Amino acid sequence: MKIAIGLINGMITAATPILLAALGGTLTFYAGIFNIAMEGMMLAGAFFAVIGSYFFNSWLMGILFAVLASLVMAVIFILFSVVLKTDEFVTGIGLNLFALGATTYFLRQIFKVKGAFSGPGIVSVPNIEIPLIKDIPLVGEILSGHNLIVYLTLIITIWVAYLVFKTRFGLRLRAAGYNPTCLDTSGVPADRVRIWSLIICGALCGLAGAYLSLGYVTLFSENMSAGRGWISLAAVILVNGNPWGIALISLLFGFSDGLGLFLQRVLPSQFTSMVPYVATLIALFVYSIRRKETVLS
Amino acid sequence: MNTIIEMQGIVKVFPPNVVALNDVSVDFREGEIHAIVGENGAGKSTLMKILYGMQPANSGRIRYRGQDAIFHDPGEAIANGIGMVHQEIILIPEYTVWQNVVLGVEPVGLFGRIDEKEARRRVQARIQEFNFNLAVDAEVGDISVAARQKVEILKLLYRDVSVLIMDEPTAVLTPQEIPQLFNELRRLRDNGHTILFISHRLDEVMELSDRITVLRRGRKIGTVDTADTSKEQLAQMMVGREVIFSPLRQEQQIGDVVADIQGITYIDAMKRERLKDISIRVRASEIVGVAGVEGNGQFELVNVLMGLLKPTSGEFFVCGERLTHASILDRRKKIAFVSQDRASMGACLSASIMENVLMTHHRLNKRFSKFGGLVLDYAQANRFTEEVRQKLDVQMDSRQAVFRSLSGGNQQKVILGRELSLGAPFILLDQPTRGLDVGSIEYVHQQILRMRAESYALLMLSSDLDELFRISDRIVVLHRGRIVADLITAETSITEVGYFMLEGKPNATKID
Amino acid sequence: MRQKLINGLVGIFVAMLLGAGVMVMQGYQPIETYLALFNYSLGNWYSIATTLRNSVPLVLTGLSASVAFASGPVNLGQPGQLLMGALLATVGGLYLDLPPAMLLPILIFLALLGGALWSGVAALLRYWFNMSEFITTLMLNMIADFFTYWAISYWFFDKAAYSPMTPPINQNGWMPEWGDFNTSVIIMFIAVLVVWFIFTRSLAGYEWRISGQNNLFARLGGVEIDRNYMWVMLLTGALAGLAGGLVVLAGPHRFIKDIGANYAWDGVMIAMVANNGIVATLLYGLFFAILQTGALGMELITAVPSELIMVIQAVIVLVVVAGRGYLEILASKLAERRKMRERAI
Amino acid sequence: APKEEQVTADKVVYLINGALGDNAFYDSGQAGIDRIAEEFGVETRTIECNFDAGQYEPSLQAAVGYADVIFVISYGFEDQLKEIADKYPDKIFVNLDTVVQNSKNTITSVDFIEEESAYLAGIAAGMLTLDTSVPNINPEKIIGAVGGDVDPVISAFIFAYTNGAQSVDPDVVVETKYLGDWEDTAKGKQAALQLYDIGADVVFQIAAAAGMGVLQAAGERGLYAIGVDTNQNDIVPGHVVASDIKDVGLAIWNVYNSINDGSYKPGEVLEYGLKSGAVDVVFDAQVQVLPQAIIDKVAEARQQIIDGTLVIERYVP
Ligand SMILES: Nc1ncnc2c1ncn2[C@@H]1O[C@H](COP(=O)(O)OP(=O)(O)OP(=O)(O)O)[C@@H](O)[C@H]1O
Ligand SMILES: Nc1ncnc2c1ncn2[C@@H]1O[C@H](COP(=O)(O)OP(=O)(O)OP(=O)(O)O)[C@@H](O)[C@H]1O
Ligand SMILES: [Mg+2]
Ligand SMILES: [Mg+2]
Repeated sequence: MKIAIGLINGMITAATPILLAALGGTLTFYAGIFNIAMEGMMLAGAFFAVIGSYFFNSWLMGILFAVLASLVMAVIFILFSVVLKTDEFVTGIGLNLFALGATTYFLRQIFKVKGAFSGPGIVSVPNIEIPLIKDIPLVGEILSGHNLIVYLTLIITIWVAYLVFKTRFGLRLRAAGYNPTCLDTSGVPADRVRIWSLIICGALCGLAGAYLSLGYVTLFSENMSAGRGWISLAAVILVNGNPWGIALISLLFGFSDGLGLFLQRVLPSQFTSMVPYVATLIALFVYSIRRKETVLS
Repeated sequence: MNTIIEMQGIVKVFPPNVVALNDVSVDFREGEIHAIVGENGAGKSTLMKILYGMQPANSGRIRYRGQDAIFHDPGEAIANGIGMVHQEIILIPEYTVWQNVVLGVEPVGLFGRIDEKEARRRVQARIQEFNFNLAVDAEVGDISVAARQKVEILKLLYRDVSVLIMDEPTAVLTPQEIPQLFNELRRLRDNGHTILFISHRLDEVMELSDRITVLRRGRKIGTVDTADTSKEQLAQMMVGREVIFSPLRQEQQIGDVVADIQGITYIDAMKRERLKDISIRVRASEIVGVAGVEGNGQFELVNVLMGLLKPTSGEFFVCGERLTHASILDRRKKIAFVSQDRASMGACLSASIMENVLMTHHRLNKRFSKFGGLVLDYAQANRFTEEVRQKLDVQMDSRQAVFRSLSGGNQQKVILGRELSLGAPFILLDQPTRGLDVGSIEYVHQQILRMRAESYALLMLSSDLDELFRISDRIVVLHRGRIVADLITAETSITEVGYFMLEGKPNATKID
Repeated sequence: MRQKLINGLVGIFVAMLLGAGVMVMQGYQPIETYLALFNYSLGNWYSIATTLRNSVPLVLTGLSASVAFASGPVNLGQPGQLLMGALLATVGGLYLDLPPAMLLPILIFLALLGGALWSGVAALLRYWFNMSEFITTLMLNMIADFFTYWAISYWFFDKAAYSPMTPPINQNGWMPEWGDFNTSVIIMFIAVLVVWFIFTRSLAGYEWRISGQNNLFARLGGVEIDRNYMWVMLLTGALAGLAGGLVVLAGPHRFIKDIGANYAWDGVMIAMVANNGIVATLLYGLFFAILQTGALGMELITAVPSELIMVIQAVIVLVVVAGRGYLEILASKLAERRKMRERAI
Repeated sequence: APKEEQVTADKVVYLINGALGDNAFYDSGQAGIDRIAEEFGVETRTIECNFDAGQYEPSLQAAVGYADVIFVISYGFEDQLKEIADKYPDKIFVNLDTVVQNSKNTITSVDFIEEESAYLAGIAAGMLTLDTSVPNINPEKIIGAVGGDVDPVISAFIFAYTNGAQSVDPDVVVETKYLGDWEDTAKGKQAALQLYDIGADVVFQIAAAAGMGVLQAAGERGLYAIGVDTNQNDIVPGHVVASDIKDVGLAIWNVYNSINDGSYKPGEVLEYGLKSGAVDVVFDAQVQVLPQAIIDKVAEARQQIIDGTLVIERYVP
């Protein structure tokens, strides 16, 4: 039982950063931007979260710094792909490399360490016990006691779904993806909508980064985003941007992450480490088959 | 009447070397229908886009209601009461009518939520006020082209514009839909709207407008009162010379069946029947024209014939060879194909001219490869490009220049040169003159007729009825994926074909 | 051509200027540092030889990415294909006992094969199930990483070793050295030449290039898109595999843990700055090898952390790419101005 | 007066196959390098190869060009090290953590007997999981270990750790998780949480930076962890009960000291076990929850090993 609860909790925690970044990614997806810089935005967020938290002794400042750093990345992206019209793919790759290099470099320069920086000075984002619910057996263990950002993520998922499908911004956002000229001639510059989508995406990726370095663990380690941004992108593409679908895929991925560790009882660890990636391939496979069927039928 | 808009000395340059507008000055009066005419590429759309804030002018000045006004984006123009319906319909097919209409000026409630009920109500109110036949909740992708155009107009009326720019609104309409549109426009003018109307169809302009401005090659030739002019005078102003409509088609003995389309049916992924039992026979030395309102199966027909779509049932033969399920390469041995979309199907804009000319030939003609088809023979390819250039009189800088650098007419010449020299017995032409100017169109028509004279079989889809009537021997009409008429050109009329296009059946009360 | 060259040089210059700015801010000597960098990568024959050898995987994975992107397929699987090529070549070198003249070509072939097999998996997934290679190659990278790790930890593990690695391969399979120069560089240049020829001179290359620019046009022109897609995937996989094989055959002569860790995005990065051009890929590959090799000297002589090179590389990518966009805008602005002047006269 | 035959040794390079920043092994060596720089006033440089095979040989070449003494952690490039050492017999090469012998026999190897300390860590963990008087310890006889990857060194740790624990009670079960990664702290934490969920109450981390996640998991669950390589007992106070240290720095200092005072002999294999002090288990911490009995028991076994009365089985791959 404990193991099952552990797997579920592990799933929720592992899914959170992926989901947050993917929610940002889905906004840019709807706006018609091929944004692969989420990995880098997340990494920058994780690093600056630690900076903010460490130097101001406050997790709030940590989150603020994470979001700001990620926004700086978003602004560079905007400058390149929206203003200079460079290729989005290239820009994204460049930004990811940049984030990796710069965080490693500044980790060494600012904290005089390499690899990882942890210290009692870093204040982590608190976990939240939900009154009442926390006392219910089982349910309490699963629903209560998660990090503040986990609950924020839940709210943000609902918000993004609402934003995309119910609001004025959502209507314009999707229009920017479907037909930017139409939006332009309707009196709303499509580029402006795109810029906003990138800004929100930046903020969410920053939050995802803060969760990595201040929520789940309390430290920064080099390349700590560890490919999560790419998984987020895969999640967005897999479900065509639907926020609920993204939540599902993120959970699936979070689950397979823990499942891999669990399976080490029967398989060599090298194979269990593949589980999340094989799971993504299977998800893609199922999606392709389903799409093929709808096209054929 | 007051002058509402003055445009003075407008210059617009498109790099590298197009002067689209060269010192154009024109004024529009409040409450008039003002037509702007000119050949393709004369600068009509550009002039209006500048007024509408979609493109900046390089120099010049605009005064609107007596004040200097340069709009930086369409939003500003709309806010000031100027709206534009574009040459190509720009709507979002995935959205409903009301969503398309309110996009950009949505009524919102709390937290930015769109007030759907209010939006629908307002759109419905406008629809009733202007007596449009539209359903607010229909998805735009599902409605007819004429209805989409109404959505475009509605979109502007919803924004309370007083100046309405219409860029070639009749291009996509059937002859029967045009009078209805004109009535609506007249009613709007009588309500005090100013309407700027772009066209190069002189009949329409003469019928509808109060005043006419003529542009030619980026310059304004003049503005005239409609009452004081004639079609002939306008034509001369437009083209700068007298237009001689030479007799084109010569009688010729028709040969054996070359292309045989037998009962092709195509049902798409959404289970919609896009083509139903299409049978067309094209003989040697014959041009069969395919008429129809856009979206009635032309796209699917071409794609099925070219192998991009798999027909659900039916057969297709060329010269007795069954091509129904053949690979595209096998088809290309028998079919020459000129597509309507130069940029995506007809050419590779970013490749060199030579590389464009070489396509398909590189596979079908041994001459272009060495060492058992492994290595390209560039010398041969260059020679061939030169042949095409000379034969079709293409204006180009060099064979290695990118295809994009050619003008539209020259691009089409290169494509024709490539396809017609394939020697394939069946030639499929999909809107071969779309986007070309009068001179180029005449040239393309001559080439098509030359192929007819040389005993090729041609199938030509066109939305331009004049074109079909000028060169085809027979006209079949597509309506909702079916062939509703197969008429001998000499024995029918534009009106009759128009009725078939619109209704799918002959008009009960023939007017002829 | 000239515009590209200027673009590249300006990009490199700006990036290095920014790097110098960072150094000054942190109290280092930029000029001395750059001198150390170039001295250690180009200062003497040994350094040049080292730089050339280090350029092999960069150029080959870059070539793989360039050819793939220019032909359409988004093959991001170079890291995985490199590992599989390296593994297969190593296994061949462990078990085959042949004279060098036979063994070397066989090992090189095995390296090509290993990479091609791995990209072939992605190609087949696309062909059969229409699964986008963009995602599958990324996932297959991770899978190859763990798979090869497993193979060298169990199957081919060197019992005498302290960390996962295979035993050394047959000495006959080592790439010969000429003085300081390793012959893997020659294989690399041959590969570049062959790819250049295929890409620009052959019938298939013509079709790939056109399909990469306008797939529909090529299809309608009778090009067999699916077959070409397969070939491109196989060829580009083979190139990455060759990179892996040569790393093993030239260097440690065995598959050691993390052998490909540092080439993860380098190939893609080089293809991006090179705008998928073959010659440009070679040049940028060489240049990035200079930076990476010289980073050591920079750190040794002036104590500037070698991570700075990562930042400089990323900035080069961004500046060159932005420069490309900016130069285009600038060129059309200039043309516009010229035309306006002409008109005025 | 300076002796003629004494090697000049005022430039030292620390050359590692990986990269600093593991908070453990490499970093501990760096600490030794920093110490000799300070105490002896020598110039030192560190070269990190980042596991880049192409960088190994040039790094060695650069190192001999720069320094007189080269401390090297040569996993993965033993072959090149031998070659270079043969080429430059006048340079002092000290290979850390593995035994490498070149044909001219000039390389000095420092071999750590990590089994001895891991065995002690096993005793501590085994006793702790049985002692339910300690807060949150469950009666189940399960302890855990989290390794970065499967490799012989990690296996040696786990082998001796298991033996140590089972010397306390043969029924103690050791559950192991491997991360397949040395950096992903989140994954390290998740692995530890799973171990705690299975019923383990002490987890030994041997996963470099990723192992930080293990320590934080212990803090979050109110359970216990054992650190590795350096003293990590204060990283999560009250939850890291011991650290199995492998003091590469001390070994470096010792060797350099011997070079300095002239007692250095090239080609030796120096075995650093508990006796040397370079390998040990340490308990000193701001907050120590381990009962004194356990600490005493470990001290006793430690003494036996040093005295040679208790011989720890070495791991053979
Ligand atoms: N965005 C653009 N870039 C470059 N050239 C352009 C652009 N838009 C238009 N042109 C060129 O400017 C000229 C005027 O074009 P415009 O679209 O205004 O013509 P038009 O009179 O509307 O023709 P049509 O009847 O075909 O619509 C043409 O030569 C056209 O090719
Ligand atoms: N949309 C466009 N984008 C970029 N360049 C364009 C565009 N339209 C036209 N051009 C360029 O403008 C130049 C003139 O084009 P245009 O089609 O107006 O020529 P034209 O004088 O009408 O010749 P033709 O009669 O052969 O069509 C060509 O060099 C063409 O490449
Ligand atoms: Mg126009
Ligand atoms: Mg033209």
